[in-house]
Amino acid sequence: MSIAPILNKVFLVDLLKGLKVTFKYQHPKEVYTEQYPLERPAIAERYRGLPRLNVNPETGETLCIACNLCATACPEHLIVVQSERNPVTRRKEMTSFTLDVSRCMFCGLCVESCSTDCLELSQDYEFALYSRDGFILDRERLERGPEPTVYTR
Amino acid sequence: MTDSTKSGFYEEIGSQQTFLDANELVLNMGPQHPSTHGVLRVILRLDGEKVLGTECVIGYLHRGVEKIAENRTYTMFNPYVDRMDYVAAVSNGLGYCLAVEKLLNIEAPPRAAYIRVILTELNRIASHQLWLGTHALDIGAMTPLFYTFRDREEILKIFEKYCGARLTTHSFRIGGTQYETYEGFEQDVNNFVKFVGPKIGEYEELLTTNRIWVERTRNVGVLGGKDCIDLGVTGPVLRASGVKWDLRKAQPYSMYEKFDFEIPTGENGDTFDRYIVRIAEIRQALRIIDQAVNSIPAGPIMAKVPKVMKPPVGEAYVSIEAPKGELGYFIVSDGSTQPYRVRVRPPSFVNLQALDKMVRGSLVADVVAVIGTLDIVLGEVDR
Amino acid sequence: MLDYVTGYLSSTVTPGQAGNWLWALVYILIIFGGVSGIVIVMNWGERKALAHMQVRLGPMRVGPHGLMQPIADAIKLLTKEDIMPSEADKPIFWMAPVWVVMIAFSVFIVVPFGPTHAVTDMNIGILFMLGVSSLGVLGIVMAGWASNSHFPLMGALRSSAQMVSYEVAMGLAVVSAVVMTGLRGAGPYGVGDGAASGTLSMIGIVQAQQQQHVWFIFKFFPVGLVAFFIFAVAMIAETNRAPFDLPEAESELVAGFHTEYSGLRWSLFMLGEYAAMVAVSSIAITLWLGGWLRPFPSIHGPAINIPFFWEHPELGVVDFVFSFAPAMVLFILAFFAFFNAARMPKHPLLKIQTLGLYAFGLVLGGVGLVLLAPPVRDRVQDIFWFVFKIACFMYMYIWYRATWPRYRFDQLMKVGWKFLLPLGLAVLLVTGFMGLSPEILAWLKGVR
Amino acid sequence: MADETTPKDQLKPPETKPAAEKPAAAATPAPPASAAAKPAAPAKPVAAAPPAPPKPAGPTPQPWESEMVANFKRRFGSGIREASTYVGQNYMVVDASIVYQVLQVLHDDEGFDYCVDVTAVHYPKRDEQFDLVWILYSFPRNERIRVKTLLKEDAAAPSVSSIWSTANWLEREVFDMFGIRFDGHPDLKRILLPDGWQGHPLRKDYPILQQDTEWVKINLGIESGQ
Repeated sequence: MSIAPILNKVFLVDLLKGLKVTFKYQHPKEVYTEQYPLERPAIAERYRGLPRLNVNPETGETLCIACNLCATACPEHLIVVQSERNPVTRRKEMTSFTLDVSRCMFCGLCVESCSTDCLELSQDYEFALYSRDGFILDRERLERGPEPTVYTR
Repeated sequence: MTDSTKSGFYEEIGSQQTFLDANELVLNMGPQHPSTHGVLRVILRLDGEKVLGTECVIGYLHRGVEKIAENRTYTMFNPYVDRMDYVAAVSNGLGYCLAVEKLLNIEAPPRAAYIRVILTELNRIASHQLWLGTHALDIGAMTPLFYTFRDREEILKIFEKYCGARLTTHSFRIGGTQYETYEGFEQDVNNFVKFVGPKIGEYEELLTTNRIWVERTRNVGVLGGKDCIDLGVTGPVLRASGVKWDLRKAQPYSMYEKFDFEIPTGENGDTFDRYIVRIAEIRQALRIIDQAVNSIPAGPIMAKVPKVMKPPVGEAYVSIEAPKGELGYFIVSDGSTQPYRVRVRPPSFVNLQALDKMVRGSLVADVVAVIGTLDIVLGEVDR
Repeated sequence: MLDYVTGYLSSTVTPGQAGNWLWALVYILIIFGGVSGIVIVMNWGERKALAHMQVRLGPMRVGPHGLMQPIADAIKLLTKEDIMPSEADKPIFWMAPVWVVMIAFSVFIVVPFGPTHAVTDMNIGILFMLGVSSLGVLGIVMAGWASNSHFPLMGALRSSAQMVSYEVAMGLAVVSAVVMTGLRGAGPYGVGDGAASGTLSMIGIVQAQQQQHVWFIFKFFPVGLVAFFIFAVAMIAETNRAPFDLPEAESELVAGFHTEYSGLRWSLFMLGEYAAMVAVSSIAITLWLGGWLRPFPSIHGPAINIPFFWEHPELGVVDFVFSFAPAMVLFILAFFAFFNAARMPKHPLLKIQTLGLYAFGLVLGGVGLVLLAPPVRDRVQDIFWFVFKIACFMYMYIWYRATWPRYRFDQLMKVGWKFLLPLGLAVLLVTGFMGLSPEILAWLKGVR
Repeated sequence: MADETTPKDQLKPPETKPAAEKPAAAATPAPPASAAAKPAAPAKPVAAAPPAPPKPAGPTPQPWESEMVANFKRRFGSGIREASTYVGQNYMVVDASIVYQVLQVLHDDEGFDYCVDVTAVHYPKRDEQFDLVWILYSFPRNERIRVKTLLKEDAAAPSVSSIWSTANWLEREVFDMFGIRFDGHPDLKRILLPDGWQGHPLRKDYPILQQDTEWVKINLGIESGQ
């Protein structure tokens, strides 16, 4: 039995060691908090946030071909795509597209199933509302894409 | 106190007379309680502060995951498993994917397996860090919680960069992984390994030798190896009782046989040993990550998987070593696109069963310590 | 009137002793306000210091660096709905927080912030303090009982058991300090120039330290230190602070005895708890850390004889230098305020906060300037050192809370009865022996 | 969000979806469809055991030959209905009457000291409606085995909580979810669902949207929990 453990015990070394750690971290440089609305968090490129429907940037037409694959892939069945066949071009055209974000779990299966580049999960994560109705996004809202919140007093 | 006897609550619970000829005190711990880690409700029968018996009431977070699985295709059910053990979502996903792959008789390509190993081990560290923080908080040390969460944040950042989500990652797909590693992934992981090593030393400085911590955890909630096996307890709790058993070694999956690591074990099976084992497991996980990230092979990340998955009729049970213990998936296929039955063998649920045995005869404060040391996640207990 | 004031200021006794009821009342009000102020500052300081130890920022939104947070909290607590459980024992439930606050503040009657800065100086001051402060547990028991709920009841039971156990060790430590006042400072480290008579008076205890030229923490080293250590441990246990915060152990008993309390009543409990912390700290300061005395209190005159310091030719200078300390501390605080204001992120939303912080720094600096003025400088010395010591104690409280886990109930009892109590007895015996040793030696010589 | 009030008509489709989507989902096989498909393969693994499986591709259960199985066959005869290996996993199908003895022997003599899981599968179209499955593991042998037995709807299973304590909660869960009673269980009551709940959710005749509306009304004071 060496003397060191006894001395450690008598002089509370174990307790003082802990105190040293907490004291050290008081340095302002160690602060880890992000002051959220002032400091914007760095969002990863692949972040799965609020869904968006992409449009062709040149013509402004939707890229959606109304194939309904996203609606089929969605585990929560929260996408509803309505389409009708254009008599001229003989192609299906999307007439309405609704997505209930309140039930969405951002798994990304719809995006993976999308055969064009239309449906996408954007990097927008600020989407709080006072009513659940607002979470049901229609085509217009989805095509408008993220609307980053601007904080004012 | 007279009013609660009137309601018949004591009779209902089966309260008995203690030796001092007084009524047992029935304490309802939870479902809203700071340290039952969610919505666990423990009915404690007390004699003063001494615990005479416990009864767990669970199911407050029951979402019927197994029923949902029967109504979703194999692919569609994948995100749901993340919601069971939400602090180790990656492990859940790995187990499910391996189970379905077993049914489909395919195997993920090596690169995918390596990515899976890296992420799963990162997630194991994250899970253990969260456990350490909350467990220390239960025992009264506030600060480790913040240090562990700060370091866990680095893991979550890697997850976010890799698959776009931080907690419920949905990062693996049946047959491999969906995402290729991002640019700088190896660098990030290597940095993390270098960064977190000294930090673990700091947790240890705060706790391991601290006399209060040692007194609070030594010989608290002792569970011997035999009892562990009888109660089906797995994971670090089992290993702390001296049983050297880890599914990653016993029945390797996802190329774990290629990595060199040790199985830390304890001796007494008390709360302190479980703490030591988990800390050692973080170190071993770092070792595995280090090996994996530096030898990650090139190649495809997805096996050839049919677009519409219809596993042949049959059933399979596949289990992995999740941070909490053995996480198993028993999947019955009827040949259709949807599983006929998915049974999840949740480690937390089974481990929680040992609570009664562990706390009988100890004090109220020990109940809190033992609930913490079991490392339960109520999302997984209730599913 | 002015004569009356100046006449008092030049008096050498406390208003209570002088029978000056008006001044006693003024002192009571000042102490009530001052202690409440300390509690408010402590509230902010605890949240900030704790946050920084935990790599957080703490309150940042209400005022610059959250300086207005305690006020916002107070407004919130005062305007909160007053909830009383329907099954509660209403009169007792109502009375418990009032009792706790009342007791916590009545202790301050005898706390000497300076040689004359106390409401009164009782000849049994320390006894009064110990006695009254241990009545605080009654409020906690009342709260626990009246809530008619299991968690509070258990918290109250723990609290009463804990307080009773630690009273004993605390009392022994205090007795050893009281014994020291009566010892001429003989023994191995014997110092001092005169025969001090033993006293229980708070002011008398500090004066004894002044006369013996040693803080009792250093007397008979390490006996005084050990006694202080016992008291410091027992003091944390008495005030239910980490690592002995079992009665309100959040992770076990939700909030312990005040689980059912909210709003104003809860805030009264908090006020009482923090006031009690200040009170026991003042006991410790009075008994061991020289009360209102500045560090090295005896290095100022020619008749110096302290074992740790050699004779110094410019003794008057030390006094002079130390007299600048209050202003310096305020200047340092003002500097920090300016420094942080300059470091504030340049953001239009933070303009008001930045300006506020500059203003705060200016106020601190201004007060510091006032403290530089010679008459104020001399007058404020005693109070400053006392408050400064209290602040150190408060920081210690926070630091312990941030670092250590919580003891279990039986271990707490074990520490109290099996460790602190024997140690306290030993310290008492050793103190007595060391004090008496010259006589004993003489007697032994005579025998031989 | 400016448009949160405008498209009132847009709110309709997702709102009514839970009820309306079922037929849509039935395009890909949904519970009714798969239940209807059941007669095609009524006694799945048992019928699939013969070498001509319904699916041409994929692995088939192979007979499992080992000393242990031979022992069991010798001892229990035709009580061991089947012993096979499927995708590298061994399982035995055992008569309900002898399953307790089989499990006892597995625990005592064969070293299967760890009961991993107890669970059940419901086949409503079958005569013996339930597959009751015990997943066992042996630490000394590092080996897994599944023991299955077939149960009629109102038949009770033997409780193995006296053999492995861990079966206590697992059996309670099976009781909760399937309504299978366990004889000799110390405390057989619901575990995940509340005590007064009607119905056993993991049975196939319990649709996914069903709930005990009466219970919800009484205990939660709301019309529906959905």
